[in-house]
Amino acid sequence: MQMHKAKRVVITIEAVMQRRLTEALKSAGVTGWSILPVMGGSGRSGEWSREGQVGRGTGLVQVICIIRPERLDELMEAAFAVVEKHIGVVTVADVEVVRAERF
Amino acid sequence: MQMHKAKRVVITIEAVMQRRLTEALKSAGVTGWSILPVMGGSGRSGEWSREGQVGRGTGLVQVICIIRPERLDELMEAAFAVVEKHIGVVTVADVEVVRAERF
Amino acid sequence: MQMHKAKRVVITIEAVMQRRLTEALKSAGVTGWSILPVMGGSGRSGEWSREGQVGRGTGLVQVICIIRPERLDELMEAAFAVVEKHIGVVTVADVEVVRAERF
Amino acid sequence: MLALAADNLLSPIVLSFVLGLLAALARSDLSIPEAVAKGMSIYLLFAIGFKGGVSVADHGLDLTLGMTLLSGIILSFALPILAFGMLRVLSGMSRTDAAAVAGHYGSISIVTFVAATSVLSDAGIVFEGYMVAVAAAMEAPAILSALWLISRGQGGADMGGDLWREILLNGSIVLLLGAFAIGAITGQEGLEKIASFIVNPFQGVLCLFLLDMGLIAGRGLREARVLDRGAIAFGVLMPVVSATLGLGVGLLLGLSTGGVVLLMVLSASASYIAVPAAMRVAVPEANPSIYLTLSLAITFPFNLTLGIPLYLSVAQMMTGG
Amino acid sequence: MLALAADNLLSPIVLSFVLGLLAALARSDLSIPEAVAKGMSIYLLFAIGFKGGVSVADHGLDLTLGMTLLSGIILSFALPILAFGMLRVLSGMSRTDAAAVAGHYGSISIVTFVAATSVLSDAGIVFEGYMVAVAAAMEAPAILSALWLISRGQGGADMGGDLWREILLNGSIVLLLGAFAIGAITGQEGLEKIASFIVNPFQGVLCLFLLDMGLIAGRGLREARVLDRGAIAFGVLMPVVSATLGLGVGLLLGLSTGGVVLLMVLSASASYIAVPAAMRVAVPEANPSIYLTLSLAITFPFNLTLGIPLYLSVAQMMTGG
Amino acid sequence: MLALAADNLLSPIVLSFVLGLLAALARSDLSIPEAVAKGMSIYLLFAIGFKGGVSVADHGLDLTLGMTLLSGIILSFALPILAFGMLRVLSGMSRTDAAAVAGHYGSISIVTFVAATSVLSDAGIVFEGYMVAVAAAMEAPAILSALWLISRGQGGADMGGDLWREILLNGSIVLLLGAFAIGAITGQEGLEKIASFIVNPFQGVLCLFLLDMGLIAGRGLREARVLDRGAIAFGVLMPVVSATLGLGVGLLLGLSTGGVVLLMVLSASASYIAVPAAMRVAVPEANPSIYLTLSLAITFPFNLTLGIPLYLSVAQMMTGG
Ligand SMILES: Nc1ncnc2c1ncn2[C@@H]1O[C@H](COP(=O)(O)O)[C@@H](O)[C@H]1O
Ligand SMILES: Nc1ncnc2c1ncn2[C@@H]1O[C@H](COP(=O)(O)O)[C@@H](O)[C@H]1O
Ligand SMILES: Nc1ncnc2c1ncn2[C@@H]1O[C@H](COP(=O)(O)O)[C@@H](O)[C@H]1O
Ligand code: NA
Ligand code: NA
Ligand code: NA
Repeated sequence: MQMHKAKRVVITIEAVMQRRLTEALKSAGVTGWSILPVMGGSGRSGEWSREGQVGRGTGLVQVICIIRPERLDELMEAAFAVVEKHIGVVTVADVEVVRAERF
Repeated sequence: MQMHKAKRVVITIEAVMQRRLTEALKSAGVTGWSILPVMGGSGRSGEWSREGQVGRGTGLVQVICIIRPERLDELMEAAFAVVEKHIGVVTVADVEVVRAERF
Repeated sequence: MQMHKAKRVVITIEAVMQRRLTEALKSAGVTGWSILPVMGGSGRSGEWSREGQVGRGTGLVQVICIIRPERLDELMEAAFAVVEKHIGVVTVADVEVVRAERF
Repeated sequence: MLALAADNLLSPIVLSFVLGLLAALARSDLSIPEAVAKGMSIYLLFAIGFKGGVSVADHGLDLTLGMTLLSGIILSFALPILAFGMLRVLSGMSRTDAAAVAGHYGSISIVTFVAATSVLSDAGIVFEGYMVAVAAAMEAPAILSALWLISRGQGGADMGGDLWREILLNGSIVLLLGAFAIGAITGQEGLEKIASFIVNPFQGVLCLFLLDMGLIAGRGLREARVLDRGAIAFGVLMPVVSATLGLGVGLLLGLSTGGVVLLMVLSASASYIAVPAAMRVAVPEANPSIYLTLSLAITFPFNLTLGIPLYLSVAQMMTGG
Repeated sequence: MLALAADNLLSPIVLSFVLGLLAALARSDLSIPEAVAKGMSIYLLFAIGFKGGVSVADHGLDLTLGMTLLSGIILSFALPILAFGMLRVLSGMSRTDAAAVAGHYGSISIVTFVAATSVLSDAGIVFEGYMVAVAAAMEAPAILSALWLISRGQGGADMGGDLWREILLNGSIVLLLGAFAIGAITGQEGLEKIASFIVNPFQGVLCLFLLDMGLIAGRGLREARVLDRGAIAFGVLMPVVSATLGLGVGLLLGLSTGGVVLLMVLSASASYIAVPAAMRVAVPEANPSIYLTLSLAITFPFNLTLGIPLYLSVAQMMTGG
Repeated sequence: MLALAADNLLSPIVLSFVLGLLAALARSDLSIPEAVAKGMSIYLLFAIGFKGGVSVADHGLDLTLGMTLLSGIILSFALPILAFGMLRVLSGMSRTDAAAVAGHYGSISIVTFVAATSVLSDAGIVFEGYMVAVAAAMEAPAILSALWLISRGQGGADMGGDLWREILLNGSIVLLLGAFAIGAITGQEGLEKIASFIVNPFQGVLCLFLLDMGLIAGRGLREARVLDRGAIAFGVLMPVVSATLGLGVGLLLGLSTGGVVLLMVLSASASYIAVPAAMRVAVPEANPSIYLTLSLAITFPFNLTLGIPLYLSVAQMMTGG
């Protein structure tokens, strides 16, 4: 099967910042992403869990973008502007995709 | 620790197609997968979120398969037959695993 | 944007073992991880789903660690000690991160 | 009629829906967790099915039951053809989209049905308990019609034999009919045991559920630009046309006033659970935004606010009830 | 007895279970979200614990309380040994699997207990409020016995000191005993404040919870091929044997008819929450499909449908109550 | 006063909170799913808002309504300045952290308010229905004050225009005011339809919700080492000081005894939903552990157990009610 190179960007970010991040992605011309829930975790600011939480102040989500390599820089700049001052982890990995025209 | 090469295939697909996909994977001899929930996302067909949804018509899941490199083609063909006409993103990445005999 | 190499370790493990695993990671000096829910899956021990489940005896979670390459071995040993006898899949992949000082 | 409409518009359930709608349009972050929404829908299906069954146990099987079931099935088969025709005239959407939409309007929306029963109860109007079974029977046939409409065009819909099992055994049909059977078996005695769960808090749960429906409809309305004017007109006209058909059939069957109202409501309402899921599987090329927006953001609000009181007054006029 | 069994089989709670079972066997997609299932189990534990505590506050501490607690603990320790012996004779499963299964049968299933209290209430039979505490006390000892059985074989079970804290402080024990304590402290006055939450809707919630249990048991039955015939026979025989032991102990203790029934039910029921989790941690090599399927898909349905009315009639016969 | 405190401490709702607290401190795995916790909070907001609205429909709009709303808003603006001053004196935390904490104490905790209304109902003390609207009005102004305090220091808080929409339209405000409006529109007639949902089971749901709050507070207490002694003292002193201010304002306004108590409780309570979310967005450099732990693990338990009965007896003394 014909495969094409792409980048998989995973942005782990506070739930309260999700809308701001996706707006920034949109402005940078990114049109596709998926959001995964994160149940809990640990970092420099301690351990947390979503169990029994009512507010949106605690907790992260993962925003995942599959993107063509040449569009990566734009995305990263847009994302980083939002994530910069905030808790958040951004990773980029190489992947291969099938329908390249979609990204 | 002795590590072995493997492929990590992530198939993001509509929840209504999940059973059809896993059946196809089974027929192709794939025996291991995990399913992650997807909370929301955006693509060419617009933005969506599972919040407050009752029906199964909206929403995606991620089916993740770790598989030996030599079995990738079979898996991809089986998966693609299901995903083809449907909304869905398929990515393949290189990973290393410990207990290779399990895949 | 300046990127740095890192490893992304994904440990898919039974929910009952989650606390034991994160304690082991802590002891090995790992300070950052995120936990994703897994809704269902299939493996040598059959198919499962969290739907309607009350107990903690069924079901997996994914523990994800982003870590500097040089710290990988420690992490893997700590993780493997916990996972060894248990159901669980461990994968390692190369990623790039932005704020390397955080890992 | 006007008083009835005003009464309905100012009921807690409709106002809860409106609250949700406004909150979503104002982009508030108010939301109900998916699990809670599903839990409430399970509760409503169980309660409405059980009460229908108890009512059948109480009053015995009406002779018209079989006929009503059959008529419901025929309506469900026939309405999509009508809807398809109207859509081809009114709207510029593709054949496939039109057929997919048509399928939704032949099938039914159980929450519209539930809201109608609650209006009837408030007004002290009785209805045939087996209407719940009619509701279940009307869910699926429309899907067949939609697929037939599509296969007449270029495309062939992908109908694995599996899809039929899925549609006929989908969770809401099974729960509704199962609870109906349990109610019919345990009767008044069974009802007494669980009445303070399924009867007393019912309207309150319905409020919160409609709040959620309002939130979803509101989010849908924000996407309403996928609909051309013709489609929007269809979303309001079609229920009135269908209800008229339902009225005729109900009168022919000799149903009680309440029964006629419910058959009108079933005809007028559009599916937003079973049919969308089936369409995603069988007709992935149809645009889900179109059928979901029409069903949830146009027709559902119309039926809930204006349709139900309208159907009720017309039915009262025609049956003299 | 037959009338009682029929009555039980045709109650809303048993029929709800059957509905779930059939839906799962027919591969319907009906399902209850995990969060809702957990929510209902929290509700049931809180309600049953609270009511037990109030009953103790009302009637004072029975002199037999201490003796009953002790007997329950001994039963929980002893039953696994018996179960292990039976399994080694009846089934070909491995020592480790047999020991793990045995642990489940020494412990208890709280939903079976709840269903039994609901049958007793319907029949107007009172029981000692502290039986709730006995239920909590019987959860854990069986785990020790199972681990001892395993360590006698080749393997050593992995018993971090942590595991004990986890078992003794597992959510359901803490909630059950905590609610019991709150009920005992606040008594009738506290109950009045929350009765319309924990008393009135109780049976209805139990119906939906049993619907969910039916769905899970049905999914389990589809995997029942992991069980040989001997194992299946064990799943039906063991509860009867355990109930007989429970009966003897209950009569010796001089419990009321209701109390005897509940001690029989506790003895007869098999854990499906606390013990499986402990076994996954301590004995990962035991096959969870075996013990979960036996407990959930064989013994639980048996107790719910036939066991409870059987135990009740025998207890009535023996106590003359 | 002592009797009142004891009565309160031994009520099911406080004991449920204590149970959760102890379970979390003992590291039990007892937990309530996020979706269920959110579902309960939606229920409580809807019920308390609705009942407030009905009460306004019943008694008409009090002349003091406007004045009370205004006073509430002023209190919410002013309390953070006071809190900030106290924190700078008592604790060594950074200016930014102190300002963020201060914002929480100007705003309100709706569950503390709900618990207080439930204590008032038990004691048969009436209160102005519009206090619910006052609660909603007091949520947001404090955030402005906190951001102003921060911007006076080095940092500039990041106030996208979006943030204001988010704060003013956050889910709990919208639901509370929306349900209030629905209650006011439908009045006693609307209440009758859903009373067995929003009135009868209310205290029971509150128990389970407080169990969850106890679990979260307990987990927070385990992190309490982020707080220095001064901060902990602040967490107990501040509510008493605020309540005193609230008392003064309430007396000046001529509120009923119940109304005075609720204004004291609103002043004394600290936000744990709206303000933390706003602070995460606008002041990410402030440490969330500090403000969440103070609000949830120190001030909330204090108000729930000792504060409410204290405020009630003082208010009774001062109003002679
Ligand atoms: N190295 C890491 N790997 C995976 N997730 C992380 C890592 N570091 C932080 N996180 C996630 O990001 C959250 C905030 O991290 P921090 O800002 O370090 O407190 C944590 O609670 C984790 O959920
Ligand atoms: N580039 C992408 N990266 C991640 N997820 C995507 C991407 N494109 C699409 N998706 C997901 O797939 C869904 C359907 O995509 P589409 O078919 O483009 O509407 C979206 O709503 C996303 O959840
Ligand atoms: N190859 C795989 N890829 C992804 N997930 C897997 C794989 N193998 C096993 N799993 C997950 O691990 C669980 C236990 O696997 P097993 O021990 O093989 O029964 C499965 O139910 C899956 O959720
Ligand atoms: Na219809
Ligand atoms: Na037992
Ligand atoms: Na305050």
